[in-house]
Amino acid sequence: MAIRRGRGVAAINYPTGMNLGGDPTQALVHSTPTGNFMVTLSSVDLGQGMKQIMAQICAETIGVPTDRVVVDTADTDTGPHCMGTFASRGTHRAGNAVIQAAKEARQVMLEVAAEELEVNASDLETDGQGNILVKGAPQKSISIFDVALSAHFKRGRSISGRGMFLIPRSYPEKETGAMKPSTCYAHACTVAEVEVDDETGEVTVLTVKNVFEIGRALNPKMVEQQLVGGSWMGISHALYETTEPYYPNRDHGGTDFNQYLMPGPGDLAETEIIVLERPSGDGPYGAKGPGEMCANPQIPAVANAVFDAVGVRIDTLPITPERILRALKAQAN
Amino acid sequence: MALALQTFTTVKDANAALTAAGSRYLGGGTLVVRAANEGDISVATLVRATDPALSTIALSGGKVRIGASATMAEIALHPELGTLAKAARAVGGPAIRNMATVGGNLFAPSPYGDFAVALLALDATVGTDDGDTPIETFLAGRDNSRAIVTSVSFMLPRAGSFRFLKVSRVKPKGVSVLSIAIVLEQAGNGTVSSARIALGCMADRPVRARAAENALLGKTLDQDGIAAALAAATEGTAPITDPIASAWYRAEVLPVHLGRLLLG
Amino acid sequence: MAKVPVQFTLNGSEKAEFVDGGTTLLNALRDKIGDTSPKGGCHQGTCGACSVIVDGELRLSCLTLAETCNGATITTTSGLAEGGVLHPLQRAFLDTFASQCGFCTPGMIMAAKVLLDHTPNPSRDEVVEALSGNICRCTGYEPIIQAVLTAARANSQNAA
Amino acid sequence: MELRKSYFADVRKDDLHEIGQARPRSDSPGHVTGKTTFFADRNFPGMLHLKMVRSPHHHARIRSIDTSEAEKHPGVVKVLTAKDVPHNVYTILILIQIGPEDETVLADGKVRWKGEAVVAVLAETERAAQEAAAKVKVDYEVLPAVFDMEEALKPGAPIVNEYHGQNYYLYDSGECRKVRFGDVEAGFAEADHVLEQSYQSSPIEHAPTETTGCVVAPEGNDRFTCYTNTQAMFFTLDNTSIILQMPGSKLHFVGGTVGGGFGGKVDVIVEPIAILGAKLTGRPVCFIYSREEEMQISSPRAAEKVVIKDGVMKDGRIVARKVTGYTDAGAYSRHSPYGAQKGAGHYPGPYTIPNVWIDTYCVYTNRTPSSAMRGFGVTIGDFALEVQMDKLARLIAMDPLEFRFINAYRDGDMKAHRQPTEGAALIECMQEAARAANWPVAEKYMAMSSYKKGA
Repeated sequence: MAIRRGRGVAAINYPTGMNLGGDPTQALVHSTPTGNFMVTLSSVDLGQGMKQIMAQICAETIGVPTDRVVVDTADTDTGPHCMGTFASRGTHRAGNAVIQAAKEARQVMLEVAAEELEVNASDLETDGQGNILVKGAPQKSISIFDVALSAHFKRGRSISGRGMFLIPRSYPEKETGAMKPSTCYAHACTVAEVEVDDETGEVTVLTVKNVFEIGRALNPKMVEQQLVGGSWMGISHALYETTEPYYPNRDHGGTDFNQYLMPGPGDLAETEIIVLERPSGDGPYGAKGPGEMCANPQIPAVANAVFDAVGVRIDTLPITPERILRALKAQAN
Repeated sequence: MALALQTFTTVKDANAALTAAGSRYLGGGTLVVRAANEGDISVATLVRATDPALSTIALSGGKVRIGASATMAEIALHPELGTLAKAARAVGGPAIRNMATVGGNLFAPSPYGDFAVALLALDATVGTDDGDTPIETFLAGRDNSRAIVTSVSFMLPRAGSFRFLKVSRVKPKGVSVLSIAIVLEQAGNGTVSSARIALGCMADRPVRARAAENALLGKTLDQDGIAAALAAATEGTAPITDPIASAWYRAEVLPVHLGRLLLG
Repeated sequence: MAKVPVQFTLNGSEKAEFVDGGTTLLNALRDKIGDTSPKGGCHQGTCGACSVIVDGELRLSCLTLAETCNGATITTTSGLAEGGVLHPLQRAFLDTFASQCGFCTPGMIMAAKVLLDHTPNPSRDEVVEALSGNICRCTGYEPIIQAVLTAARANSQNAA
Repeated sequence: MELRKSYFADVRKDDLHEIGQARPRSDSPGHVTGKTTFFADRNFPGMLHLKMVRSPHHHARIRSIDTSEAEKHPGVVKVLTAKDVPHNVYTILILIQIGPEDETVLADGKVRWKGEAVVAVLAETERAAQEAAAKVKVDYEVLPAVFDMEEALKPGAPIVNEYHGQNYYLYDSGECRKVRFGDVEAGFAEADHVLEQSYQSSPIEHAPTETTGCVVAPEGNDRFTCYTNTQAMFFTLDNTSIILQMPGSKLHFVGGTVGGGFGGKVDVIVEPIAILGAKLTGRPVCFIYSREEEMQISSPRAAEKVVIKDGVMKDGRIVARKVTGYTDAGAYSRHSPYGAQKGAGHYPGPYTIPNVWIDTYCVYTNRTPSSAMRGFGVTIGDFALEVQMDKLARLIAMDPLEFRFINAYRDGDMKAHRQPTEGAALIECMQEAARAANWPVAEKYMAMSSYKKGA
């Protein structure tokens, strides 16, 4: 028996959004009487953490700590329209809508503060801790708590804002295919190292080194969640997953988690994640969509590593032990 | 017809209840409750027996008797059954092992039933109220078996004479590509004096690899000595095709894994 | 339809209900008793999201009939925090960002709790083995393994 | 994870307070205490369970459906067939004017894939619904089925979906979405080597731990609240409104907390029929996919076939790339016409190639209808492209990573679909990967930049 080692590389880019159908999302932001902020959406959190990220985006824009923002989603009676959570668009589209809504609310907040402090709103800034200060004279300040109370009970102002982010529909040109299918692009490069058992066709992914460029890591720990989980899913797609293991025979499709194969906790590759940030011009604080592309480069990187190890090309996914073994036997003949 | 559970203290009463149409014996629940959950409406009445003897593990004079309701976890943790721990731990994850019983494992269709593979290599005897049956006979007739299995009994193999391997795609808890259990005795000169090899997933239920067993007799456990056994490993098998692996793949890699287990 | 009584201790309180015959513990907990922390991810015993602790043992509540738990002591993830203070495992899951969608989390925490109850300082392999019956599709498992190891370290530091 | 701040520091201000901070997730305390409310954690008194009778055939004509025994079964409250659905033939992308309507909520006269919904049974208990479903009698005449995209595209192949009339989606550009850039044949003629290779993929299940489903409660004011794990609230609401011919004002969708989606919960499958059941019975209804349904009935990622023909020079420049992509939609469109054309916009990958020809087809077969999944329209293309890149590099005896540097797109480069490249960072990702993996790359490549002078 021989365990043979190989490594492979792959580099990819990934589009954000789905401009081929028109791509809108809206957000509403308002303050409560005591200066907390509600973000109202109909966007869906699938587990990637949209609620938390929208809170951080709103907090950054208004100039308050994140724990003073509450995100209310997704209820069609209260939340304005969102196209949906797919196409790596959630953070990008909803984030931009939240920024716009939060800016409008912030402006009202500063106007009320300006009235209270008897200065111009343009002379005010937030300290990020819940206070509004006069630029250059920070001793002259008012808390956002007091500003909100004033707005509600004294000045009769609604500290609120509306946000709408729409990427207009792009219609592909019939003959040339000229189109604008998406907005910004995220990037990745993965180097995978594998061992292949040349008697059984079994593949062990030893290491994956992933470099992702995602515009801006809005919350680095949450980005890490996505990227680590995505890298695992990419390896899973490369080596394990299929609903039709013997296609064109459609029998024997897995119907449970025993039969539908995915790497278990004992199959994990040593995973390294490196993140680069080239802020996108149109993303919220420069963010691009990292959620989908992070599961892509591992697939070809593993495929190329398998070839590097044993010299057979498996051009059909998934790269199962059976496909490798058949190819090795064909190669030997 | 709604689902119902009937509980009896004695196996005799439970056996009587099992004569009713739509009744199924409830062991650990990993097979029969799953079937009911998945919409198998042929399951109507679940029957169980709570006789404590069903859960007893007893050893005397080298002979082991395991009550059919003993779980994989109990076997894996039993201080005197250390040789079998690996086979017991091959079944499911921790929660499944706390539920899955020895009796149930005898009925688990391939690719399940890894512990039954071990029992087959151990040449166990399956006990019911009707008496004892050799495991190979029992497995062959299990589809028509109605009497509740009460126990399995076997001679505890000498340390080092029992070998077990489960091959799975997913680790540490995947369903079997195949499993192999071997009870093997060697003479003073190292040659094989007796061998029982049982295989999982090489048919719809555990089977013996008799040709390979015979080919090992009198041979030493080295590359040349086992060559004939490996060549004969798939003789008499009819491997299953399922989402885990095809029959072709199982047949291809059986000799590889058998060889590694024999030499390892 | 015939109803049968079930009675057990759940997270320290006595529970008694009538359920349909053959009702699983999972459905009894969720639909009758109102503890929705165990999740129904498969009802086949293949995902572990429904894991609960019955008399100190990890069990799949989807394959356990409620009637067979009469008199038992049952712990679920909703009962782990005491007086509003999170269990060290819950704390560790937060600190290591070990949840994404959160659907598998209660079951993972149950599996991890049983491990740490018996093996306070587990090796990585022991953690992997303990979690092996629980499926997570979001995290790639590593953060969950780290959460359990972190909780174990926190426990041993508290004990020291 | 490491953030490498040295890259692009000149175009990035790191002066933010909340952004860039690893704040704890607000939803995690709910997750770890089991208190997060997923849709199925809502339980209403008197809730009915919906079970679907499904086609056992890949392709068949329905001669008759007899639900009389099922209706009499104890515990059954309602049995629904196609005639009960106000607007039974629909397609979800009609909301963005991608038609025609081509799918039935409940099969009417024909089934086109194994597992297709035919009859819905609503009963007091899951068990009663399962038992009654077994009593529904459907008389089928089995028809020839086609499972292979190239077979389906051949003349004389069985027509999978009559609403299209042919086994491919008809774009305004014809049988496929096309991208034409430069002169690909001239590129092949000039190339030192031409390599044509074919790649394929299997359908993949999203396999979220929480299965697709919804719980519907009639509100007593002619409105219906639908607790759902859809990935797109108004998309589902608006499609439901069309299917049920019910004003959107009658519908209230609550969701946003989902146990994993990965693209698998963007089909509008469970909500319309469950709301219809609630409307016709006046009772709360739950319709939750079993794990088996999630694995084999819910839309998978499409199977794809990608044929790539490249012309490459000895010096490493790719001078022509022709890609033909086939997306297997299965029996119905769902999101696949979009995915196929998204692929057209993605090829030829992150490389600057002067001559490009792309055709992407959305093909109908009698396989399980496919739909979106993480990386929709791109993942399999990237697999094919990047394996092809490896083969090309080896063909000209060049290091695979250096070969990519030579062809990598940079700011200002024109893409095949005629958008100038902006914000490129492929080169920097490859440089950092080379460092991390100790992959030797010539200094001139390590000195490259995605920025272009004057760009």
